[in-house]
Amino acid sequence: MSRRGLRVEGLRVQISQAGRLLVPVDDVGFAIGANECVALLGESGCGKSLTALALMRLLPEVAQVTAGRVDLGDTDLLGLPELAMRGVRGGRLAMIFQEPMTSLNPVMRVADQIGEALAAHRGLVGEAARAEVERLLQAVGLDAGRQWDYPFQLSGGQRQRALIAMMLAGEPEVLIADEPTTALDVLVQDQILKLLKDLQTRRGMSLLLITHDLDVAGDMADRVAVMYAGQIVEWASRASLYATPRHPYTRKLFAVLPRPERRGQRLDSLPGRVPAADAQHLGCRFADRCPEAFPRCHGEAPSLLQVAPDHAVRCHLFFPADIGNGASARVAAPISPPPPARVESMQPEPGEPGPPRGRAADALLEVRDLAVHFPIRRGLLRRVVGSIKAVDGVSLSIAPGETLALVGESGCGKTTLARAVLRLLEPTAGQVMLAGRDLAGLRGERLRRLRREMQIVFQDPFSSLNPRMKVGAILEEGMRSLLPELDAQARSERVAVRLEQVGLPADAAGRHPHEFSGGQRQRIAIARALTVEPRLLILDEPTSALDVSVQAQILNLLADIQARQGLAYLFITHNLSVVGYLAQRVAVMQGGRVVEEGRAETLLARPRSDYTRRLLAAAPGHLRA
Amino acid sequence: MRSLLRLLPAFPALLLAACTEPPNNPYPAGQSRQSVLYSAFSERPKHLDPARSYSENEYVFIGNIYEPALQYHFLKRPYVLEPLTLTAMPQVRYLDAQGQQVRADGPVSFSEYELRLQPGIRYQPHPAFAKRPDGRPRYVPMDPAELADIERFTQFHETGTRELTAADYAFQIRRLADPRVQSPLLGFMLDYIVGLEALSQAIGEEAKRGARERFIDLERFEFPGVTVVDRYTWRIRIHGKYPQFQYWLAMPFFAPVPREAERFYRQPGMAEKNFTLDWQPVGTGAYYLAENDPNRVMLLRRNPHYHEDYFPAGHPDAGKRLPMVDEVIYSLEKENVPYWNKFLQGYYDASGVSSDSFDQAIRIGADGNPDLTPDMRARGIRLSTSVRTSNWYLGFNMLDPVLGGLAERQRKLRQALSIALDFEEYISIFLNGRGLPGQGPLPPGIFGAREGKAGINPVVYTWDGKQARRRPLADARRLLAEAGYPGGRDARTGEPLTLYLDTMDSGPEAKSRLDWYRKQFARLDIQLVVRSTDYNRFQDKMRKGNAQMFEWGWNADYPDPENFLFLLYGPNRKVGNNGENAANYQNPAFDRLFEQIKEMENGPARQALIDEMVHIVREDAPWVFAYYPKSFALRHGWVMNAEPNLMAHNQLKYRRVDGAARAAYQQRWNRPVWWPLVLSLALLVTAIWPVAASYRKHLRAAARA
Amino acid sequence: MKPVLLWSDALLFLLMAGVLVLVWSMRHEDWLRDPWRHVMRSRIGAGSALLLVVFLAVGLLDSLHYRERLPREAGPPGATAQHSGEVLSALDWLLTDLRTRTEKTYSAPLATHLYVKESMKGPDGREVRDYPPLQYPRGHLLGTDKVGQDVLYLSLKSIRTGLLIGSLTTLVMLPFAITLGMAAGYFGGRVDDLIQYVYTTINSIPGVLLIAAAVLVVQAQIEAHPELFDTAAARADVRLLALCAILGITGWTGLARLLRGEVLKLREMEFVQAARAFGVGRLAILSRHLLPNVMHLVLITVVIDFSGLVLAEAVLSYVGVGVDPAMNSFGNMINGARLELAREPVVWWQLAAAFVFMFVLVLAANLFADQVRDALDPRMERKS
Amino acid sequence: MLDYLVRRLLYALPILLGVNLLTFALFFMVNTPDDMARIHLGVKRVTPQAIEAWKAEHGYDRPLFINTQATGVDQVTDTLFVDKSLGLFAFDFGMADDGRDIAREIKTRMWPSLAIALPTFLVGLLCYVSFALLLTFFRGSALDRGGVILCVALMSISGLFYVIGGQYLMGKLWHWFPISGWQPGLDAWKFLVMPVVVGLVAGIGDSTRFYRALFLEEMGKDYVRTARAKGLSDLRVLFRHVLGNAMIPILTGVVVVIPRLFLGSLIIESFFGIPGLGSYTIDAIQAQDFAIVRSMVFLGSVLYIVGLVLTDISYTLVDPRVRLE
Repeated sequence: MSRRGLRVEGLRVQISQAGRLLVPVDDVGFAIGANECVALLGESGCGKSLTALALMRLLPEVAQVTAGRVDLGDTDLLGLPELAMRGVRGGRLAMIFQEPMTSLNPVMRVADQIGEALAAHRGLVGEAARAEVERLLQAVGLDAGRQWDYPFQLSGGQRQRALIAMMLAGEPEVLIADEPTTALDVLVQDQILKLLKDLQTRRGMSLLLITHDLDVAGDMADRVAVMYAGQIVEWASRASLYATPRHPYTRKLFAVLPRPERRGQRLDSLPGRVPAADAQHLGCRFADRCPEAFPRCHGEAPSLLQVAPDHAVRCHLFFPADIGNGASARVAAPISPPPPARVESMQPEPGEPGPPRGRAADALLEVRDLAVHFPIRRGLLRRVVGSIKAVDGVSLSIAPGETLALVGESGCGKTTLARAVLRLLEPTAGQVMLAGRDLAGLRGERLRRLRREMQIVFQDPFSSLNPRMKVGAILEEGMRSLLPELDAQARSERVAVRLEQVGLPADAAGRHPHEFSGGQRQRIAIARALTVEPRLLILDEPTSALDVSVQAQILNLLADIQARQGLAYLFITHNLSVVGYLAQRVAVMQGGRVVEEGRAETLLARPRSDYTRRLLAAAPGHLRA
Repeated sequence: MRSLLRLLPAFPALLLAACTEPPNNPYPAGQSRQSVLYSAFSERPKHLDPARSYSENEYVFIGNIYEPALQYHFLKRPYVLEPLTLTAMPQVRYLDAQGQQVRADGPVSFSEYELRLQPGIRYQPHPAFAKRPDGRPRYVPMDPAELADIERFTQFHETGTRELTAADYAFQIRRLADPRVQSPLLGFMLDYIVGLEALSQAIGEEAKRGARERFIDLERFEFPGVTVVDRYTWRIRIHGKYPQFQYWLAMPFFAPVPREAERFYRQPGMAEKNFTLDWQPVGTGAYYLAENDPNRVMLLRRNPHYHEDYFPAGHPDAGKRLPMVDEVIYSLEKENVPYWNKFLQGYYDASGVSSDSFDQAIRIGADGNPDLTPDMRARGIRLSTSVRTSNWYLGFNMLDPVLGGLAERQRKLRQALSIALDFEEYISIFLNGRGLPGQGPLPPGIFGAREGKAGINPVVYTWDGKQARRRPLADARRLLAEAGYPGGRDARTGEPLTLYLDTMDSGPEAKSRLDWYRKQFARLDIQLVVRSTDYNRFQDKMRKGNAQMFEWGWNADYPDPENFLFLLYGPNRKVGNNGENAANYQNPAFDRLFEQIKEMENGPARQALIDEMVHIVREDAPWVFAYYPKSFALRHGWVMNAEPNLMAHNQLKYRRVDGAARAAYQQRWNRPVWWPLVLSLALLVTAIWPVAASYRKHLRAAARA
Repeated sequence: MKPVLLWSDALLFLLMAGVLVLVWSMRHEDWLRDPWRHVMRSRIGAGSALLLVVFLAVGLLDSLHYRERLPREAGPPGATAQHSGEVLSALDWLLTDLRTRTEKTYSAPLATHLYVKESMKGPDGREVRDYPPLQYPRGHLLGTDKVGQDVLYLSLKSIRTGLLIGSLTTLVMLPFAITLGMAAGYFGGRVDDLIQYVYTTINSIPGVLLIAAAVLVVQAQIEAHPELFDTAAARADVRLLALCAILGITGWTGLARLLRGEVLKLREMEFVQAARAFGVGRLAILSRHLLPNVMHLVLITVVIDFSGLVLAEAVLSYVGVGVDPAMNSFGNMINGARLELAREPVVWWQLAAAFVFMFVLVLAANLFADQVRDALDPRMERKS
Repeated sequence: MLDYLVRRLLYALPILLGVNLLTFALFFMVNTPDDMARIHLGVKRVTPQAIEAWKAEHGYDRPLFINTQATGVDQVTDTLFVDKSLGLFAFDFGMADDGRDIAREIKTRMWPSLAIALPTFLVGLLCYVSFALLLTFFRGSALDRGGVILCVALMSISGLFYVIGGQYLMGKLWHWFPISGWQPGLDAWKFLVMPVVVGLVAGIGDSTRFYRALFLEEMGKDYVRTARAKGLSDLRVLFRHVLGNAMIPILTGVVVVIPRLFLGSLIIESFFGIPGLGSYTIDAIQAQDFAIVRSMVFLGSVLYIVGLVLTDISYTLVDPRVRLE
């Protein structure tokens, strides 16, 4: 029987663009046995997606494979002529992608798109093909009737299922899944991951799962390979990696994860940025950011050493132990996570009697039965025939200095609620009281003055800053509009103070947004919100677009600000671990209504509503906690 | 790529067709061989109703379809009238106020013309004459249902004919008065034909009551001007003595129109389908209009009922039965570039000579007069030249303060300009020598115009024994100085003299012509500003008299000096009377002489008076007599009897054509050149090969670099 | 000599000044500076920019008009200095010899004899028709036209017309397109419907008809009061400006629709929501946030439209509603040349000259437009 | 679907009214009825009575927009504008000022225009899309770079040169086709080939570049990557997936032109002597035949609106996401 599975050795991908030579994938090697799931873990920009595309030989024109060997079973993939590779692609080796919304051809029916793969690889046409399509749809949990639908008639999850069915058509030996659930909600993500797991075991398929989420990797993978700046810095079996992560970067990844148990402590953070793809490396690529770096790290590039039967690491801290005794020799300074630094005057520990939680009396923000309905117009005279009830009677309140987390799947109305509170769109019914004053009746100048009290920070760092304005001008805009009494000199002083407060160099004011990383841009957005000294800050999924390490820096920043200035936060997110770490009270929304509200600890530990229970159960990584 | 391959099989079929008939023959296969004449028209004919049409490009058709009483003799020069449908020339009787006959030189208040018709002349086949078995007209009254599904005029299958009678001629004169017809001649003829004005008013009143387009029986109205004596004789009575009236009788205005036609066309629903007399003529002429599509082709076919008519004596074809050609096809050719190329390819039988194609066609022979170039001679093309009975002048607005009026200063300025504008150079550049420099208002070939030494304009030319020499520029400068503008600068203020030329010419030729004028005025250091406008504004300026200088010309209606001198007759002023005297020239002496020669017969007495008038006009110089255009006509060897006759419009019946010679010529001069086609196909095929090769390489490539 | 400032000269210099001020104020904005540096770095970009600068130089030189003073002694003593009616330009002054050395009629490039036979006195005194020698043998690089003017001179003079039509039209078109396009996109609702109604109405009238009718209207007004324009150059100038205005008024709909679509997208972007959260006024949002983010579209369209307009001028002149027949322009040259092509032997050099000059100008504009579009394309920016 | 059509019809009315208003205003600013009469009578001896008679007969003796003498509603209805435009909305164009029936004129002259415009449009579309697909297929290769430069060069040449050159070469020098003219019926093809070929070559540069840019944009989309990941051949990806999705932007530019095809092209028809509708309106403007101008401009606008509606409908055929509500 030919050997099954995939073996990759010394894979190297080079991109030549506008005179610069980039090496995004350098000396990558790993193996996936039959019926085994390997996770390729790494933050954005580490080259994991490019590795997958290289295996499928779907690299963009500007990139080529310059070294390495890829064996699918006993076929040398890189040596195959393009015509033969076409037979393998989608056949023995298949791949699904991250964006289900745009990965299907919008103008072709699902049945035709699957039929194409069947015709290409198994020569099935006509009636036979139709039967096979139905069987495949059943296999991925879609009912047969769906085959005549167009992609736009399916939800995100259903589209991903259709994509999986399409790739199963060729009965692949190895399936590559490039962040299959990143764009999906928690409940749907759980179903898709279970489906992949089930398919892998039932079909004896090898699964290469590419993800940046430690918990997802933990749930799914038999072995995990951690990538950083184009290289595999550590691979190990799940048990060994999650028990004793060896490489400093891997340990940092674990340390920065927000966990309920770390509430109140500052998260460990990973300063600096991932090195540029065209940077020349002498020593270890993680040296500049590694807390335990020592001269040798900068001078000499470490190689991937087997330190245990199921564990290898690319770091000078370790010596290659002989495989036999399994012990790994350690050198020099012991590595232990730094003691959790106390945040000076963090708000009172849970359980301590904080300021009396009067319900309405001194609430900073009071929302009573807020509703936002969008009319649907039909027919000749555009008559209103119905309405989409985005927010349908929500009441909640936030005390000064308190963080209320608003949790729910996409489409549950949390962003609409935030926009309605800020009066960026007109609510259909209900009241919004800010520090006792009702916003509903206000117009023009009186509304504008109240805007000073509350501000917002958005999710996508790339579209929340005007690319054509300098950072200084962006920060001054708020003051110029709401604090007209300040003159130019006063304004630029405040800008410098804010920049320093969010940890950015003073000269940032003179530069344009596109010169900053995602994390730095989010800091600028926060600084912008603070310039007018609001008492309430609405954070609409501020960290979900960021890598885990960067997310930690932002969460620490938010915690510091709240501690020092006593700001109240309305923190909107779908990530329950962040809720556990930061929020005191939680409100769970579904279908435009708050289904449950309460203190964070009690709600997460003993959820009352069934929906919350299902949400918690679906969150990846909870099995291990 | 695949789409281009699909086109390939079409090309061999094309090659095959080329062998028999030249591929670029625009006419149906084999037609070039038959007795057909090919010609073209450049402008859509707007009106074919003889009462309404008054422009050259419409007379080309109705001249051969309608037969007025008289016609110009085909061969005699100078032009002379002869009977066409009459037995003899019309007799004239002069009557006094009471209607008693008096002698020619007595107190004449009326003159009466009596015309006798030849029997046996019949109309062309036409639905208006079609009869039902019981004698009633087939299509009158018209059944609306039947009319609904008739789309083209030829779908009136039943036609008939009828003998021409005097009543038809009388009926047409009555139609001239019908305001609905809007005849341009009505205003002019009101002063001459007795009772025409009253008739016009009466018909106008009747027309207002009820639908404008309905049939009104014009014969009901009382009309002393014309009386039908018997079936073949009718009399026309006009006020006073007007010898030139007989020339009008040779024009389509006085052609016969049958009463049945008016009855047939003026029925409801006919106008919407363009079935009107204005578009579908009915006449007794040699040809009838078989196909009428003004956007593409007008086809004249031989009239089967044409009366006996023979080629006049004194010509090799004398005595032959006319017409000698079956069909004449006029194709629409808007641009003269394609027209000239098609003529050279043999697809048009005759062509004019534009200034661009002049050098290719004409070279000046040793004896100084124009001759064909060897290339043309090799193609068997023949040239005929003739001075046209029209003139072209640069007019000064006599009401203009700067250069108008009969005063000494302005007169000398005008004379200076007459000398400075070197029209010999103009003729050689823009007309390629096709024109004679103007000496006076009368073009050669018209009674009263003198030749040689006696004919020159002393103000502008001197006679050097053999030919007229233009006066030197110094004379012009002297006259300019005497006029008060030494060196082109106003003596008093030192301001440079600026004159304005108004023109409506904005075609591609315009730029070079206007630059030429500027150059001429600059020779006297006078600034010329050209104000070019569209037709309307130009007419406005002329009517209001605020144009300063302008270009104009006049084509003779009939070969009589009165038809040119009336352009300078005071009462015909443009400003005020909206007459044809565009320069608003008013010289009492000239006007008195004009009233005398107007009614005189041609003879030495009239000649003397005309000489005196021409002398006055040359001195006053209201016009710069630019030139008399000469027309050059080229025609292929297979077209006979095509000598130019500028007055007559019914010349088609005299033409003869040799189809076989034409087909041979076309074959010889249109051999297609196929190598470029083969080359481009080859290029296409060779281009496909590298493309396919690089695709195959792409398929074989492995991933490893 | 008395300097003369025609309306079109004033507007052209105004436009140049405007561009220079814009470039100066934007020199710090690197999001503007980088793309231009990128364009200049590429061979094609630099080459086409150089060509355009050469054409612009010729155009500007041709826009410095003056009237020559008449020689003093010709006029009577004591009269004030007088100036000739003909308006010349600095370019004319430079090409004085090209302008003055005219022939009688056609002559082939670098020919020694006229192209047309003349009847003249032969050596033996007999009347013979032969090619007369030129006054300036080999003096005309591109030959002469029907009236003997040097074709090279005519081509150089036509450049200004092409440049003017290309640039002034956008000067008229931009304000319409930007204000209406962005208003429709940002305010939506009734404002959007009204603006869409206007540009659908303008678009639905076939292009050439609208321009033809409008040009005739302007011509009627020019005729109505001739006293406003004393020299022939002034009359031609006003007609050219009218043509530019008309092309502008009928040509803004394309860019307006483009801007409307872009603003509809930008309006939902988060940095605009953030500005609204600060209570920033609608006009401030439009000018500070939306306008800079659509400038790249405006710039790309302006450069692409330039070549389209130069080509349109030729067609309009053919139809008879283009520039004044007396004015040098590529359209008039082609118009005249068309008849010459029918001659035998064919007169090809005027058509060839018009073709080459126009082709080089439009090709340079198109190549430059491509480089600008690639440089300013936002997707490129995201990568850097 | 019916609701959609009725609504579009209601939208069309104000637009057509606006177009009519603009035409009247532009035309009568240039020409007064007297001028029009003088042109149409166009003879040597034009008397004032003849002008008044012509104006009365053709209905130009009424004031333009507002009739001051009349009272009440007549002030607006008894005017030139209302009288001349009511008929338009019923597509009854009536008689031209020079006496020929406009509708009949359009019916006869539209066939030659269509005979040239339709093949030029269809064959053109086929060639330009194929050439663009070819360039996309070999994107980045020498063929692609050469093709783009060729397109830019062809685009920079004015249409007039193509026509003059084409007529000179194919007509005059090589004698392949008659230089100009027209014959109805089957042997019209001899007069068609040259204008169509010239029209095709003139359009290559611009259109190919546009379509190539469209295809390249689609190539970058995610579903193309999925299609290639399914192991489909490059050709199938190009024709089935990319072309399928690119049809939407292609239709946007293409369908709106179709209804106006039979209005013909002014330049081609006047150079090649084709008796089509190309020059009908421009001649009417120069001959100041107002009846024709208002009819043709109105017809042009109606066809443009029909074009817009056709474009929307064509979307539903190509893109399942679009539904006409």
